[in-house]
Amino acid sequence: MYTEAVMDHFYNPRNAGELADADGVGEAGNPVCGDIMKIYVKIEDDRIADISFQTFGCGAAIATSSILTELVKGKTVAEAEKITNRAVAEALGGLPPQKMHCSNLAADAFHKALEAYRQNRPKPAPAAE
Amino acid sequence: MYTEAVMDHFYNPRNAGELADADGVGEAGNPVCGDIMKIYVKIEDDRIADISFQTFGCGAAIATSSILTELVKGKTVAEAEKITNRAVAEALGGLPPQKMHCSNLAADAFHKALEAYRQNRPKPAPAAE
Amino acid sequence: MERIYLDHAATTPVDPRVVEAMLPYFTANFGNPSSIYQEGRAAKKAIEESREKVAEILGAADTREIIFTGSGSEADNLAITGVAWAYRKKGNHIITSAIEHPAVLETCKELEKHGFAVTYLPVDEYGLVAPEAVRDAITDRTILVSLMHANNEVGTIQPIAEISKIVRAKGVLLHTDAVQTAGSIPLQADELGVDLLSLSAHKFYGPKGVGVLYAKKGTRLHRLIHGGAQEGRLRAGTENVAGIVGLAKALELAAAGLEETVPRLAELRDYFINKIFSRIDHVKLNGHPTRRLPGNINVSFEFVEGESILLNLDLEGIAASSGSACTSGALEPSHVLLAMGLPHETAHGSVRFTIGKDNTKEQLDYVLGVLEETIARLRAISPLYREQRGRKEK
Amino acid sequence: MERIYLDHAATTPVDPRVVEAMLPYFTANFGNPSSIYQEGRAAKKAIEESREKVAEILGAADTREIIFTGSGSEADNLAITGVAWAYRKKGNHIITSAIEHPAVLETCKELEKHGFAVTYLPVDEYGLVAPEAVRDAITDRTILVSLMHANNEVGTIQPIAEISKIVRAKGVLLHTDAVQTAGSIPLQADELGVDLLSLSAHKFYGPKGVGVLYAKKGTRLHRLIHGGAQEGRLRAGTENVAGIVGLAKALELAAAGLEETVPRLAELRDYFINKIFSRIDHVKLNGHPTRRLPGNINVSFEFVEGESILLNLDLEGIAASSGSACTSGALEPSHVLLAMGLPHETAHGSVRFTIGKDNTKEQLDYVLGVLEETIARLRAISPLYREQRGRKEK
Ligand SMILES: Cc1ncc(COP(=O)(O)O)c(C=O)c1O
Ligand SMILES: Cc1ncc(COP(=O)(O)O)c(C=O)c1O
Repeated sequence: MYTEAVMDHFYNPRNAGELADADGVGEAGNPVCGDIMKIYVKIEDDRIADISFQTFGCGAAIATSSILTELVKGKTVAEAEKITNRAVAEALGGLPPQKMHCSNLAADAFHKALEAYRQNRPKPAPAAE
Repeated sequence: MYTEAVMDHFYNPRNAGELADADGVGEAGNPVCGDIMKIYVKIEDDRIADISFQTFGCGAAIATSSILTELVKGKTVAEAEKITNRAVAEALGGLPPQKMHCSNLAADAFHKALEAYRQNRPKPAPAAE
Repeated sequence: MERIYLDHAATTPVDPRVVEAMLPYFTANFGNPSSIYQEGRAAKKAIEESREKVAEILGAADTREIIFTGSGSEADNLAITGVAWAYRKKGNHIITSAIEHPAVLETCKELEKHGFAVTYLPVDEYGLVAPEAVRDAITDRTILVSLMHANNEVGTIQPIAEISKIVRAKGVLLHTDAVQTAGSIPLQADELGVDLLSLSAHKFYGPKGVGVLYAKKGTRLHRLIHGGAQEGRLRAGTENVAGIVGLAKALELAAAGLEETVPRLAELRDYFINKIFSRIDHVKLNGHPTRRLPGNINVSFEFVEGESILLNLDLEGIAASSGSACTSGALEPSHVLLAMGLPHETAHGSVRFTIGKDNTKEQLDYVLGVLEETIARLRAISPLYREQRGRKEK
Repeated sequence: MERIYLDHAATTPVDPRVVEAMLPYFTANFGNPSSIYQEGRAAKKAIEESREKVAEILGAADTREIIFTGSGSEADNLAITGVAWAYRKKGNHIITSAIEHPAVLETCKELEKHGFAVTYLPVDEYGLVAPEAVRDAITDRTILVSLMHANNEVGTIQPIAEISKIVRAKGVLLHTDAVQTAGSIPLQADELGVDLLSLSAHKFYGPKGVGVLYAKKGTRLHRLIHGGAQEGRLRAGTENVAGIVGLAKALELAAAGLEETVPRLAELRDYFINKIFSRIDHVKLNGHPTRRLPGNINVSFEFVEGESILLNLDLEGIAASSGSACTSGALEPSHVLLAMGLPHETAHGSVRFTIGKDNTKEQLDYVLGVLEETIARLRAISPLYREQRGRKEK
């Protein structure tokens, strides 16, 4: 059913937990559907300095959250932002078809976390002319 | 499916064949249904002195014909006449339900043979008063 | 690592004695039961002896009341569609419940497309149908009530005998899906007062792909699979002789063992439930506390999702099942749990353990340890649990 | 006494290699294919590998075109009812032939009760359907043509590929009941040009109670057995895993052996037919002289009835079958023989011998001897033979 990569990330999730001093938090899914993903980001020098996740959901949901954190950690925001749910699934060697929609929301949560970060941070001073 | 008695009479039919000098011949069934029985009787002193059968039909048809000849042979006509298809089936230890109707016609053929005998024989002189 | 199988409601291994009984019918006694020669008669005899066994165990009055089918689902379909079409002139109304197996529910949905009206009775929080609700639902167009004997997910046993009195008083036929009870608890069609009853061999250590519909004498049935004259013209197709022999043998073994297995499994079940509650917080028992199948444990672990629990258990050598949508590829979690009033998120976190005759207390103790760790691990990464922790702690 | 089995069209013994392949799925690998844990995944894998094998052998383009059923009859029912309801809006007309298996004929009769119109095409004296007759029967309401690939009684092989061209040109679906050809002669769904094709494992040394419906991608089907989502939602019920594995293994073995068995059986068949004709008078060969299944011999012995021949053969250790009414408990003799124009009495005297892969020439020689004696014995007590003897003697 699941690839080895999925099982590895499910069983040994990377970067799980809360991030106390997160610059942005994003959430996707809802408990009615059985999947909620929360992504915490810490941004330094326009890079994903730290990232973590919390997930309520099936094995695929946990694995996609976990691998997403690995995929974007250390990248520039601009680069990291390009990540899609499809890319996450591919990084895991694929997901069962019925899991592609409901459980593959980590990139959505991540994008929301970046959005929250932008909302939160003090507007940069206008550059001197 | 069939009792041992049926199989015995099927495999070793008694009194099979034509009776050259029969006093009566009776036939029941028809080839469309797959069963024809022909009974030949020879009557002496109001008794079934000899009897034989010819049968086109299934195992049950052959067995009922065969046992009928045994059941009535030697009996008085009055006694033999009482035989029914049911009695024939019982003498064989029973027949499968679907065989009770179509293949159990030996008594009918026998009754017809007796009828033919009565038609054939010269009317007895009326008793003196 | 030795696997621990705790999903006996899903299926069971075939008992070696059952395999033994089946084997000759693949090779030495392979005849077609419709054939009149020796090989055929031997096969026919095997089927008829199996039918007698099953009839006797189920308390049938006549062997012709036993119809062998290709599965429990087919038996359910045959019962419901069969009665529906046979009694179409009498009425077009069928009553069932919201927690039936899909084999019943989907069959009813199909009949709705053909002009039948179906009432889906609700259940209470324990999964019980109220006998009065059955009474109130019956109209003069009602031809059939179909209610399962015990539910496959939560194990709740319905008061079928009580419901039977109501249904029969109104001259309506009663079908019960006894797929979960056959071989698990005593089961007598006459005592239950049902006209039709379905069962499936693979739930009681028999082979997959063979079931039975009991149909009381006088119950008219329209067949589902048309063709040859097999099974009293009620189910066409060359009989699965080995499967039928296996079903009868398995039912015989199960029936003989009931006196011993029922109390033993119930004790293991209660032990397991109590231990879960004492070791893990935020747990809910689904189903009825006492009117439940001896081997059934169904619990919801809040803040975690069922499939992830199962995956984790599987990695530790344990097989169990869940009412989570994710385990079935469905969009919604278990229709049974939702009908019992569980919120979606709690339904998603349900896990079902069903104990079988070969499970031991030692196995359950091992499972409890793994389960405790699993729930803790998954809650540690759950965003829902964190939020709750402050509010209510054990 | 060693038995000589010559009724392979009725059923076949399961090949020991097939039993071997099935055994693990009763015990060690007993999981429910719908379960997500290891035991379930192993069972699922076994089914999907079987599906791949079957798809490849039948020339299917996609494994999803293979639907496992509980028998050949169920496959026929699913094909015909499934298409009928799925295409009800397009039309209500179905074309079939007078010599189909009851699984097809009775299903069509059932649909007639539900507003479908069915044309039963006649056959010629050899059992062949005329392609032009199919063309002429098609109307703009026609949704399905169902014609068997080879007849189970007389072995006549229909020109399905030729008929396919006509049917497809009209945009109508084509189903073929290939229960008698699967495993007996080369069979490629794509070459035949059919949209649906049924087969049954027990006709080619596989287990009873499992069949296949091939349904070409794009063919809409309404399911027959409702419930769970098994078999692509087209056939509910826990899969008969062992049976499915057995079916695939048996089909694989059969396909691998065809090159050798087809000519060998055809030679034995022709030898047997020729010997019958040279040793027994008043005999008629039923079916086509050349377009017939390699193992099929169907002859009518005039003036005697089939069941009595079979009983006699059985007593001498030989298993064969007959189109006589008496062998099936029916009132009429074989509908196939009557449709081919045989008089009732000739149909009653028909005997079918179907040779299998393990039969030998020595066995056939023994059978010929017994047959000659049997016919002589039964004719000696037949009132019909006596009448004829004077007229025509050999
Ligand atoms: C041509 C044909 N179609 C269908 C069937 C039905 O197959 P099954 O007996 O597996 O249901 C048979 C054999 O019985 C057959 O010979
Ligand atoms: C209550 C109930 N009914 C019907 C069925 C269907 O039985 P089968 O899978 O043999 O078709 C099952 C099990 O799958 C069940 O648990």
